[in-house]
Amino acid sequence: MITLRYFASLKEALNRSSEQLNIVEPLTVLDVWQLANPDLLLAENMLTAVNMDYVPRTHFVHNGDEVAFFPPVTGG
Amino acid sequence: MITLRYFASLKEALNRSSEQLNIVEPLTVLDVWQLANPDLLLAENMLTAVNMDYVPRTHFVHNGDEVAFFPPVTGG
Amino acid sequence: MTIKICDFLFEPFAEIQNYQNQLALGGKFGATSIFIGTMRDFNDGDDVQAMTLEHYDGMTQKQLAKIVTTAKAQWQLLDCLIVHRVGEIFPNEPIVLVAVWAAHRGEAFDACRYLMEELKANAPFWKLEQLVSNEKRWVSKNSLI
Amino acid sequence: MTIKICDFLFEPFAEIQNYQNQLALGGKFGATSIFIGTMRDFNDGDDVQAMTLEHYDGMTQKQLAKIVTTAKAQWQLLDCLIVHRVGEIFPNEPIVLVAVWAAHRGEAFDACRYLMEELKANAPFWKLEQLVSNEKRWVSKNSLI
Repeated sequence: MITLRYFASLKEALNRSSEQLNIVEPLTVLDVWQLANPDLLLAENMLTAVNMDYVPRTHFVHNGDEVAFFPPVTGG
Repeated sequence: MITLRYFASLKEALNRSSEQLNIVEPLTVLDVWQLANPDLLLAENMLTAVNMDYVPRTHFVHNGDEVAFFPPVTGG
Repeated sequence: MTIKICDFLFEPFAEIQNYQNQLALGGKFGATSIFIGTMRDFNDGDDVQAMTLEHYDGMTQKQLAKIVTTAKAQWQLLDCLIVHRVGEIFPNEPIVLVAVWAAHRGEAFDACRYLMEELKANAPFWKLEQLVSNEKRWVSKNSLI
Repeated sequence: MTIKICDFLFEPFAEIQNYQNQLALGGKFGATSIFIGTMRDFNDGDDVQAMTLEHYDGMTQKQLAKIVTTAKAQWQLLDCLIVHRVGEIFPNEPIVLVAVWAAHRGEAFDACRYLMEELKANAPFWKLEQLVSNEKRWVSKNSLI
């Protein structure tokens, strides 16, 4: 089981902020996205994090991970 | 007549902070120094100003000017 | 080194003063460099009446801590304070405060700017603007400088 | 744009807050960059107990005004405040404050640093240190950064 989290405009577009997913490893971050959102492409500029660290989309996800998808950050 | 001013370590070394001098133009800043301090060389790193603007030692001085000599500045 | 995420209006100068007062650094720091980001009432040619700052609680703190660690490895810093607002915010209210204390000014200036640029590039905050026209829009990206 | 030469202890954060409060810039500035120089109790390997800041009254103000004019020509600044202490001063007391308000952070950072470096290079102030050993010595030059 992994936790998926969505933020900001992506959260609004998907109309949900988080969900849980049962996975069978091995699976990359991008695989996880497509499993959770089969009809939607993850736009090029969207950022991805696992356990609160930035990772590339090719990063392998493990059970227990928190996987996050979000648009470019705009703080400060 | 011009006014000469000395600051900081130079003022201490000369034991005076200002003086007035009658001059006959043309005279440079360095000429003025040597007129006022005939036995002393103005050290290379000393700065010179006329009417509160930095000038080179070759700058010509005119009656009514305020001519200042001081060591490198150390504010801030 | 303190990082605060704050969901209410903060007073940047009081924050810095209070923080500095409790540092045991009297006589040791010669340089304090500070940046304060404040909400403007305009952006991209439009009038803005309010803004909501969303963030990824937990990741924000983790990323800011990493940035501070990197800065400490690069410059001799005596202390630093970062405060970032979240939630609903109005024009003229402070968004972010970065303050750095060091012995010398070069370190303080460089580290403060580095912290601010890294915060803008990596800390997971997002701005949702409410225009005077009542339209809401997500700020799509930060300016490069 | 205000330049103050101050012969008594000043509170930098109160100075900035009060100055900012009377600016008619609410909602217009997004970036404030501040530098504060504070007296340390050590310098060049020696313990310092007090310092006297001498200046060339009149030339100081003239040179600082020129520096501010040059900065305004180079960056879009909304306002700036410079305060510099003179007279006898003790460790942990502020020596100098430079604060810049701008719409964007790049301008604020660059201008604040420029003002500070130019002040150190050109404003006619001199520091006479009194060491803990009671020896008095003139600081011979400023560090380059």
